[in-house]
Amino acid sequence: MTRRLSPAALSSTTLSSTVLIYLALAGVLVIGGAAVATGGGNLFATANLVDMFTRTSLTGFLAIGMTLVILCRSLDLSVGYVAALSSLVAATTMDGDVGRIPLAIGAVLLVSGLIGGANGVFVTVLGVNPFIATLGTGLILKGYLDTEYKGPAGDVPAVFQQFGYTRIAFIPISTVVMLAVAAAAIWFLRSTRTGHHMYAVGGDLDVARMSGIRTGRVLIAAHVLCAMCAGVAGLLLAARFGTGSAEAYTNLYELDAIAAVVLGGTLLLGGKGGVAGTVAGVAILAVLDTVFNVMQIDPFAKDVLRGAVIIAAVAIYARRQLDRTARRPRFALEGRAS
Amino acid sequence: DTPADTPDEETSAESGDEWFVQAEYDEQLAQRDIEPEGDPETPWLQAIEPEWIDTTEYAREGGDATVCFSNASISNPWRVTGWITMQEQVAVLKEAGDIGEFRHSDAGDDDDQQISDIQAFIDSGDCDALLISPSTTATLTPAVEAACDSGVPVIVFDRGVNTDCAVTFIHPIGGYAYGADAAEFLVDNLEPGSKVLALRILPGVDVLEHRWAAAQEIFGDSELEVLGDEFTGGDAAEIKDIVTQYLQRGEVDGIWMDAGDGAVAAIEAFEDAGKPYPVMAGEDELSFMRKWEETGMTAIAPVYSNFQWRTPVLAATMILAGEQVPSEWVLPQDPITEAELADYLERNVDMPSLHYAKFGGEDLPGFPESWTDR
Amino acid sequence: MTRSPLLAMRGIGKAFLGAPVLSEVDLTIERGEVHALVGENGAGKSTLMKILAGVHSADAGTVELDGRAVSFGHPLQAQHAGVASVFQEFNLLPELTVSENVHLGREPRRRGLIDRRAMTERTAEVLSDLGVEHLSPSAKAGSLSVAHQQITEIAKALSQGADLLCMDEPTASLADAEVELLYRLIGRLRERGVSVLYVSHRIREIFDLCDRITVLKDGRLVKCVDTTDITPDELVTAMVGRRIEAAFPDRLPGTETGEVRLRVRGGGNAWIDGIDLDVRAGEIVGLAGLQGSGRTEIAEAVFGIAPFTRGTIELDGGPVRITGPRKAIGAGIALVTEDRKAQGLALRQSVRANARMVLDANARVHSGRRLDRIPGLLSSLDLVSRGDDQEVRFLSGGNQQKVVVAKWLAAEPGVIVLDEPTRGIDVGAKHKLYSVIRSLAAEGLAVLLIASELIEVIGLADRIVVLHDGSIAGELPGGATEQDVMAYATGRRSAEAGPA
Amino acid sequence: MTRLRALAGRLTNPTGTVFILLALILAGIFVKNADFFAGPSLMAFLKQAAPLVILAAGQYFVIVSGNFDLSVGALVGAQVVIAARLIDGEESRTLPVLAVMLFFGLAVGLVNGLITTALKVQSFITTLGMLLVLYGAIRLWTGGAPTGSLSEAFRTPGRLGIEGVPILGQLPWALLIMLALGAGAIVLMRTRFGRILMASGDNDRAAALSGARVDTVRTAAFVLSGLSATVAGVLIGGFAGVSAQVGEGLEFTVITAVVLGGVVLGGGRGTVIAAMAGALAIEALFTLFNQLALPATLRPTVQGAIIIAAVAYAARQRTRPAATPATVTPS
Ligand SMILES: Nc1ncnc2c1ncn2[C@@H]1O[C@H](COP(=O)(O)OP(=O)(O)OP(=O)(O)O)[C@@H](O)[C@H]1O
Ligand SMILES: Nc1ncnc2c1ncn2[C@@H]1O[C@H](COP(=O)(O)OP(=O)(O)OP(=O)(O)O)[C@@H](O)[C@H]1O
Ligand SMILES: [Mg+2]
Ligand SMILES: [Mg+2]
Repeated sequence: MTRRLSPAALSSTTLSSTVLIYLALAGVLVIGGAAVATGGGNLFATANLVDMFTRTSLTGFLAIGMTLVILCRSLDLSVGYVAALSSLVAATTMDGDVGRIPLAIGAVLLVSGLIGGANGVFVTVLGVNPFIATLGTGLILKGYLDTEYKGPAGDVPAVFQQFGYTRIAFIPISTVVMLAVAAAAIWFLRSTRTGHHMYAVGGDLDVARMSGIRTGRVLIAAHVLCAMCAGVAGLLLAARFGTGSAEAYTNLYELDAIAAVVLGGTLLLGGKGGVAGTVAGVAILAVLDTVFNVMQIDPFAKDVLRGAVIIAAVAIYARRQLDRTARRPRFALEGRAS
Repeated sequence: DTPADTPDEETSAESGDEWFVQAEYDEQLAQRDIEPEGDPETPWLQAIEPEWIDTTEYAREGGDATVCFSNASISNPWRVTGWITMQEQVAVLKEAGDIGEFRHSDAGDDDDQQISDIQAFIDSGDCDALLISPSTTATLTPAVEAACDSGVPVIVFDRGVNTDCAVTFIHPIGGYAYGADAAEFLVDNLEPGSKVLALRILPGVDVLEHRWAAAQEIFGDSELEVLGDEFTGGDAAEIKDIVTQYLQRGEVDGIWMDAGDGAVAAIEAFEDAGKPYPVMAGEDELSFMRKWEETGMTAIAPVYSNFQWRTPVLAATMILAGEQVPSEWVLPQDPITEAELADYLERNVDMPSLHYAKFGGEDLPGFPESWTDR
Repeated sequence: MTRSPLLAMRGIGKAFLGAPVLSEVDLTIERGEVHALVGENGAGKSTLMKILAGVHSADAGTVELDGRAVSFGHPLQAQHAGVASVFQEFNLLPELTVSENVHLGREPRRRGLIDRRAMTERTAEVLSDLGVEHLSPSAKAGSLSVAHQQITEIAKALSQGADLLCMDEPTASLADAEVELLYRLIGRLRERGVSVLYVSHRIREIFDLCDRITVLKDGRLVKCVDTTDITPDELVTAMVGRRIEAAFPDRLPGTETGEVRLRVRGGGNAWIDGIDLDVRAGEIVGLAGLQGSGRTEIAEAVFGIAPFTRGTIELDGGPVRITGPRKAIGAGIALVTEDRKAQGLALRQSVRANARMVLDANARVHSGRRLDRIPGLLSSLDLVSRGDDQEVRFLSGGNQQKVVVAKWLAAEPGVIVLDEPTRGIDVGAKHKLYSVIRSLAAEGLAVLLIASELIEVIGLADRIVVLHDGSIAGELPGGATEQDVMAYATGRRSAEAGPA
Repeated sequence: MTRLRALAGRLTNPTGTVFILLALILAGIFVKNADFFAGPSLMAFLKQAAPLVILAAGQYFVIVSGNFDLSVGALVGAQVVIAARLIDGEESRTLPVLAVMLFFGLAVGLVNGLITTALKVQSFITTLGMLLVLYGAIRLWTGGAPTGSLSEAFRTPGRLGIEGVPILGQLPWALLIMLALGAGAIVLMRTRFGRILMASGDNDRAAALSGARVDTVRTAAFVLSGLSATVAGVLIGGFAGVSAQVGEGLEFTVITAVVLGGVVLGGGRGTVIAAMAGALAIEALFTLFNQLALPATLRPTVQGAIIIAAVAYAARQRTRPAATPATVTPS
């Protein structure tokens, strides 16, 4: 045996990573709630709850897709551009006509899926590092958007705008849809072969291949789904804007999404993690945003705090990871255990 | 009637100049010559051809109003300057008891974020008036409409939205006037056949696109040659690089800019290349104006009136007092010419370089420390 | 009409990056046959098996299954054609459970979805078929012992219900009881008409299990014989190309056993305990034991990777505290690690860069004179390369190992620990290493040698220390019999009890 | 003949790809406008390319050791803003402020390095967080937009040069600094530090077991990157003065440049000279776009396509074996 398994899981950890992340979310809620309370506010007032939920949906869609590619040990830096393009495809296809909504949704999913496919092919067939491949795709899309759309375009009918504005009690519909997509993604990763194989591809490409997995296809599928999630995010943008906007790509949504995924406990190295954690990661970022807003934190201080929280959280996860690399001991630290 | 043999006029018109609307262009150019109503000493309260509307339905007893402000961002020096001015104005109104609490949120130029911010203000139910400086015109429209529907008086300023549901929309004359001021100056001060380089920040932003659309209109009717239009991101290094490259390829006689950020870098490119100064249209940004004075070059500083940041807060208190406001509050927007240069430099002598001459805060109690020591 | 054999591989050739690994190899396997594939390390056994499994594609030759020509571009195609494989390297994903690993790539489905219950049930079935208890299908693979991981691998291959089962050194990490299980299982498969291709270095297993033997040497077919037509001695001669007695060079004249250089007393940590060890200048001490008995842990403790938490270490009579590799190197200890690719070499760097790595990394041993010695050192090891600039990943395993040895010798250590130095390297290189080890001793180094092939320890070491379950079970003189060593290694005899 | 072959071999290896690309782009510029190669305009090009080249060298150290530095763009911006605010037009403050900047660059690199190595946070996240922190903190400090102004002395290295050089006209200081630092980087990679850095990126376990202080050299790489961002900040600030947008997005440009130079993300492969050539290639590409008067909006598309194609081409070269016969090392 020349290669042994990484003994990552040897220690008897009772706490699963996902539980830890939800505990982190709870911690953020408690600390945030206390901070807001000292300022005389109530973080859990309906308005603030609505705000938190609303903020989860857009990043949520992007981060769910991003989880899939990161699980496969890939990356997608083009999602912001795909979302912007999708908002335009949606709005221009609908063009104010309610009857064309299904067509528009189809067109968005098709276009974004094709872009994801291209990303996947660059990575698997051409062997381009995903960072560069998707950065390149992003640039290509940016050029197209800047050239083709000199500003907002298209018209989203009021019915479809409801996707961006309606809520059920205090939960926005877009959040419900996002959670549904998250549930679908969890189900997909757990119950379908392709989804299940994503863990294998990200865990060890060679092992996956030798076990008979078509690794290229799995990776391409992840990229396609990731881009389609970005497409859905684009639909949400269109619904909220009432039009399509190329400018949306300037917001570096991809970095937010990656941060949420990593906060959610998915390893950037692939093979470990999941969408349930990602949802918590997204929620943590949303809670932070709401807390900062309610507390009227200076926008630039927000960036500082956000950066610090992300690093700190990941450092805590990494510490746990470290503890678990210990081999199973045979002897107690002092003397022989018999 | 086959599509092949009919030239598609509509699309060609669209793709040629999506941003150009003749009627608005004509209107703005005309507004430049209209004497605004109100005291010229307080240009932020002046209005061009106002149509006063009644706001008694929003009248509110007892002062101490909670005013909320959804800001697109403070991601550039122009917005930073304005934001300071606005806060100083708020301080005055708080002192006077008109405003009790002033809440703001900053969307960091993210449209979706700003929509959430606006929703959060509405949902909180605490706002007596809502100020919005939209990050993008079209995309914020539904959110602003929703805000109007909530019954809170909504005041939109700077960039507009595609709805007139707001109680008032406050803005200087606009992008066409700005672009035209700059372009006309170049046409007037350059020989026919001279070459002009256009430096733009980024594509797709309406206020900026209107400036360029107006300039194209004017250059098109002139005998100037436009060498090119380049996007610089407002980055000084990028600007200097691009101008240097143009200078390597030939003469550049005039520079048209859609915003003054980095104007000095463009001028330096001429200095470093040993070329004579161009005729230049910058902005009322102080580093440019100081360079202008220092070099004695032929230039103009078009103005996108920064003092407009005072108006919305004042409008809010007026509306909450039930006073009349213009339904569209068009503020004056006069470029700074050579003749006024020395005066404006004198008035802003302590101000930092990325400050805007027509910021209109000289009479506020925080002046000048609030702008100098941030 | 005679039925065609189940498998017929003819004229198989394969080269990696220009270096031929297999040429003109034929292999036929009949139905229900257990067929052994033997040969020295690096003979190309695993490569041949991987071609059959669709992992690599052959450069030349044909493969027929059941009389039909096949060519597998992907492991999946091999699986579909009825070929299942247990690979030499572990092929499990630590984050997945046993049952997920067993079914990886072939998850049972119900209505298109993964049927986890069926997966668990089938895994339990296969495991009980194997007679394995205490292995839960829902345990994470990463949490298993090495033996259970190996069993999971076997279960993974078995569960495919294949016509041909290929196993590459399946018993390498199994204890006797588990090997027995495997024997019974292979017997049952044979009854069902399943054929088995069996790769192993354990001569006894081959004679116990197999019907026919194919011998490879340096990538070529040497012979294919019925087990009944050959004796173990003849087989070894066929594999090695010469008689085994000639395999180990004698102690060099002038080698003197001097003072104790390395002394460990009561050494222990979480994995090993009660280690008393003396290695003298000029002496080769062998560490023997089963897989997982703690030999590597001793090496790692001496070198400070996982230091002793109890006991003492003395070097040349003075106590030292070795808390990390840098301390060890500074104290004159070198460790040739057991996994040269993962731990020994920066594969994408040049021969030169690797050879000087220890000198570059440690100011205390860096010197111009030592740097100047490196080219001479490399050539004294007979390194075959395209020059010092060549990236080491393009070298053959034996030559890679020579680079590792050179990088340590460059630092002129007083104690050298060699952990499986001959793993995966060819006969010639092995021999060269044997004589290098001898000459190190002659130069007065203290050598601690760990080797899984017992014969190497027996043939080279002056003394053999045998480990069992993390502790020293006994000590034997060089040249002791395999039985004696195994008696200690398996715990049947212990130091306290004394020789039976 | 053999020399030619050796040269051809070198050019088709992944590292050589960038030189081919650079030559193609320069040829394109030549066809379009031969005057570009006149001394003064070439000098102007190099002057303005110098900061990216220096950043590429800094980023190279980080990438080759197996990490990323996404914070350099924000650091460049921060340095310019710090310089402007602290100097505030006073010539006498130039040197002290330069010292402060060097210290700051060093500190940022050190923090990046320590978080990555000691806390085991992946460098992508560490430096992404640092990007956010720097971006926010610097604006917090200056109230949103840069204040103060740079001194003439500060601007000298980025803007001026030795005047009156025959043929070239002005020999820019920036070019000389670039050459000096480039040479320094090349030399550094040949020292023990460089070798260990490279080995750590290739196989950190093997390097550590050989006694290398892997964490230390990796941290040092981040410090070098921080220092290179400082120098780049001095040059960019000197070249064009302060603006609010300085440095934005530079991190992606510079990582692209390094990868274009055949340096592999993940570490252990590529040369610093090729990384710097990658930066020159990117700058030359922008110049070519300009010469071709390619519509500004279309440029990202062409740039993206070229990057993907070039990296795919290099990846293909990498999997191809070199076919020279092996020999026994001559004794
Ligand atoms: N992927 C690869 N790339 C390059 N060389 C390889 C590769 N796989 C194997 N080799 C080389 O091919 C030769 C044969 O290797 P193989 O693994 O087939 O030997 P083996 O007979 O299985 O040896 P062992 O008994 O050690 O398992 C060795 O020299 C090895 O280094
Ligand atoms: N359960 C395990 N999971 C992962 N790695 C292990 C485990 N047990 C041991 N190892 C690692 O595998 C290597 C060998 O372990 P060990 O020392 O127990 O065996 P050994 O006697 O050296 O056997 P051999 O070297 O023949 O494999 C060591 O590097 C050790 O760190
Ligand atoms: Mg093998
Ligand atoms: Mg071992």
